[in-house]
Amino acid sequence: MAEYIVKENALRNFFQALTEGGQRTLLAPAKVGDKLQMVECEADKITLDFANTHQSPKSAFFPQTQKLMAFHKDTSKSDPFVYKPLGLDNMKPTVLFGIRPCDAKGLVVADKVFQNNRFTDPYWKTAYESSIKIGLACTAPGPNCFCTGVGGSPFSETGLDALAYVKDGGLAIKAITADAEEFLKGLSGVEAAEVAGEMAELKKAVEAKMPGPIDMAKVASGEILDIFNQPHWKDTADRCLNCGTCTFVCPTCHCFDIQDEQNEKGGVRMRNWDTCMSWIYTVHGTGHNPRPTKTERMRQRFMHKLKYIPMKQDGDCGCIGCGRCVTLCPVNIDIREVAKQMNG
Amino acid sequence: MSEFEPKIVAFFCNWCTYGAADLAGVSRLEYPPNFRVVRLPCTGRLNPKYILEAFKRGADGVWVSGCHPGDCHYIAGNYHARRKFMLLHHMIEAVGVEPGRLHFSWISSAEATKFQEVAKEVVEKVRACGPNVNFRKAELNLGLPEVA
Amino acid sequence: MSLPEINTKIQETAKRLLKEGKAEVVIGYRQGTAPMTVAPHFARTEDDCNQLVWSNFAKINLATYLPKFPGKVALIAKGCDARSAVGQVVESQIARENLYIVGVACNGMVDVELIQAKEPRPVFTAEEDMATIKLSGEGWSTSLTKDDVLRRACKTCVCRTPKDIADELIGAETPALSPDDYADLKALAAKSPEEKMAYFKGLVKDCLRCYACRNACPLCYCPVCFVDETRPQWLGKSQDEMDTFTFHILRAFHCSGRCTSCGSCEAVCPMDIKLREFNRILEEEVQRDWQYVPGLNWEQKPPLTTYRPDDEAEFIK
Amino acid sequence: MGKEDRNIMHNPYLPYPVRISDLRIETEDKNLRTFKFEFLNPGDEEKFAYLPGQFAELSVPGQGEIPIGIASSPTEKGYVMFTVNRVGQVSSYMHNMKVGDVMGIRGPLGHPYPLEKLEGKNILIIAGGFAVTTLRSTIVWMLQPENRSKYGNIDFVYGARMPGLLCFKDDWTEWQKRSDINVHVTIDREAPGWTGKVGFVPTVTKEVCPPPANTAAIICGPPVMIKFTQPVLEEAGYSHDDIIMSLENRMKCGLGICGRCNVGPEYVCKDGPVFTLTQLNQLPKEY
Repeated sequence: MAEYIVKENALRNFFQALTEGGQRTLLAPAKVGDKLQMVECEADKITLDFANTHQSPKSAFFPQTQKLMAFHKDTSKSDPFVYKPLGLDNMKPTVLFGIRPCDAKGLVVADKVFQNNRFTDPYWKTAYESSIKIGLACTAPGPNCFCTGVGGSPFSETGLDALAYVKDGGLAIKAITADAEEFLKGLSGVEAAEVAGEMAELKKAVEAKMPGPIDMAKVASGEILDIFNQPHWKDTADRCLNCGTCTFVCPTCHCFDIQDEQNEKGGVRMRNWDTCMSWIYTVHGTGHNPRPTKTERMRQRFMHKLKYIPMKQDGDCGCIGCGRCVTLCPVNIDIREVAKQMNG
Repeated sequence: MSEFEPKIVAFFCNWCTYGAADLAGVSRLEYPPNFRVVRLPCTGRLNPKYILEAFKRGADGVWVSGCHPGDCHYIAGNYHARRKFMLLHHMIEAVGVEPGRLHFSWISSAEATKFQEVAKEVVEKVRACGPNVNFRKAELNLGLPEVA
Repeated sequence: MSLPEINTKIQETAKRLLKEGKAEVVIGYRQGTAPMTVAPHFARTEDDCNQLVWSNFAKINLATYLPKFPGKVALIAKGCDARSAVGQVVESQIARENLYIVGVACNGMVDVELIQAKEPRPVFTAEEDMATIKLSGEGWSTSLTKDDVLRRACKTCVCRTPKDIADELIGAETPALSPDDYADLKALAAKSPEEKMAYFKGLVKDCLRCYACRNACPLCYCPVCFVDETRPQWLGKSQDEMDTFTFHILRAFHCSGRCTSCGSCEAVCPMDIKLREFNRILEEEVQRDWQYVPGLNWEQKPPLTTYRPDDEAEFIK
Repeated sequence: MGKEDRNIMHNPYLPYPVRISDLRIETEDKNLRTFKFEFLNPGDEEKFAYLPGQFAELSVPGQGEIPIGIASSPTEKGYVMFTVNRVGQVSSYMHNMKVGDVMGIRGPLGHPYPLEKLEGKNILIIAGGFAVTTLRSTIVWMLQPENRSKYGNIDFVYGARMPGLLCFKDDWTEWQKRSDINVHVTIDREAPGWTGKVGFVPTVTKEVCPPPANTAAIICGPPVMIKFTQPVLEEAGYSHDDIIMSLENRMKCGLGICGRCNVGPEYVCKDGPVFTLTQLNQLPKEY
């Protein structure tokens, strides 16, 4: 695949060119208030110096609130009370610049849920597959980063169309997909170069600084019920608040709630992020709750990430090691520790 | 353009103000028709979220009225309500709801004239605030071409 | 007392309480696994007790764990934790005889967000004592004065040393601070309704509706929170501005006359929303009207559970 | 980048518009109503091709959706039928809807009972209360002349607390007259005018259950019934592979995406709701 560089003084033009003359929405790391986020932003607001964005980039394809369909109640017009899909036609494709390799891998995990063995989520598919994802490799991983612990790498190419790293204040880019090569080669500021060798060396050097793999062999081979019934869950759950912060910042958490809202003219059906930490998430109409206390709810999250997803996704871990939940958990429930406990 | 007619949600205690409104009616005391009345067993039953919900759904004003202190059918419901209302009143004005949108009164079932007076006052004060545009949920955008 | 001395004292006290049967579990903190974190710690054995520590990085109010907690509990408590525990006893959420408060003379907790504003480089290690925070990362290190990075709530704490409500106290009394004068709120009150609303709506514009603030709050022990009620469903679940705004108004309202200004809600908020701004509105009002400060008295009833026939009624026609 | 197939992609969230063509109050306590729907758009009925045991999301515009087992059999053409218990917001709203009202159904979702695998076997069907819906579908389907010969003896045990709470009375009284199905309808306690069996479902199951050799049992009912019926079948020698159950959990999407209904790694909506006891024994009891 082709390799390129973008010199520091050409960055601004390059970022602007990524929108293909406004045909694509550019999402890139930039400050929103005092938080670094993956957002639609001007070329000169983009920063290259960061550990990772505060929230995961999943909202680019799976917004926290997303209208799915709408209906009207006007009986003088056609199809009253019949839901019609929203947002699928003319969805403007995006280009994500600066997504970290761990997050890109997380989106692949989510993609396998949104496009599972039986159903395809058209809202996700349309947004995800029409986007171009240019990753930015980590040369200075953050204190809670552990992608290398869960089968990833700061230079992982999974789920990316191209991978870049910061070189002399500018960028070195390697195309991964043919689409990306096609996309990149004519862009302003892009020059052909050879960077793969340097990239491979950097990769080795950065990986060497990072944590080694977390041993999950026994989790992988163990029976579900044996892990499910381990005694440590209760201890961890003691301090869990069921606050759901971990689920909201996690790049692979994909759960949502479907809600209808209406007025006298019509209504919409939308989905909103939901969290398995919530009591109401599983409660039956009868009042019976299969996960009645915080212990079951917290266990569910870790079982899902570390046991269920690997079972369903050929062994790939549901945690990609971005470390956001470790940083933000108010009671320091650390998925790395939980993984160790699960592994016995 | 005709004068703005506010929509006001009125929460009346069953034992007093609701009766006063009835009495005002049978006494042919004229009062403005801008209210949608919700009858409550007691102002103590009024959860503050009802008031917020009324505004959120587009009410221009809210009026809560119950029994005079000491006259509560349930002994102390209105005393408890008074403390709640005081905080809520303060709270919503502090976060930017215009003063003059939320009203409280004590009106016994015999006070038809007071009912008439307060009703007029409430409507005028809410009218002076203009339509509630800030503290209401935005109209649902259906995004359907055929009803645009 | 130095931090290591406090730690030793906490561990000794915890062991003694377990041994004496005054508590079946001692709830405190232990060192976290990531820089600038601590974990709440439930010590049930002597070994567990050896992990108990004091730290400037505590985020949540430990009293949050108390309501309906089975058995006898000892709480290693900051002033605000102790006050919240008192509040829970007053509100009959926990029996007084099942609660043993080990107060720690606290000189405030730090705000990690503030630290990162001052020091944006990734922090790999943090060392602390009672006055300074030493941070280091890849090829750098720096030292911050703790008072410069205190949580906002801690700057106006009225109960740094819970000497009157604790069953025993660790550490020498910390100098008292001047209480919140609400000057900013008063200035805001003079502004136009539009400005006020813009300010408060602006505060919560990033809210994810994750309700971490609720879950971390020692007052939020309702079995079903109003945001989870479904029939009727009071609040929409989308990121609608008014639904979010209403949530924050009602959350604060439900805490009125009960909030001990511990700042847990702000500390746990993943979006660092200044949630206490809503609480402070009512905190000030409750103090002015009823001279009530929550959590300082085992007997006094919270203002919204009682009344006086001569309560102020000027606002009522 | 997938632009080309955007417009032809099926949208599994979008309900087929339907009209309520018939409804009836199913039980004495009026908590159950049976709705028949006809599809508004020609061709949708074919697209909604289902088998007994599957479910659908009933979609009431502006109110929400509820996952309900399909009570009609695919052999009954021109409509689909659902029995709805009044529990939450959507079901309560539906109880006030009228014939002619427009709503939606989305599906079929989940997997049917393993009808092909069961071929050549004797079938024991055990139902309690209104959980009989998908089993009614199964029986109607099996009793079709083209299907009946594929199965051995069919026994049907059905119980409710009292006579007025038994669903689909017309159907099972009709089946009682047939010789190709043994119907054992029971109520919990004696009731005036009731001449049928009296006793709990597990007890009746014990009395009438056919020998386990070459027999499979399909059970659907309230948790307490399942709890006491399962040991009866185990005692009678049924293998766990031959005990087939249908689960329910809170659901939203029905597509295995929104989370919440999982039991271990399996989503009840997408991978279930039909499981054998062998499968369930390896999964957490989070249902």
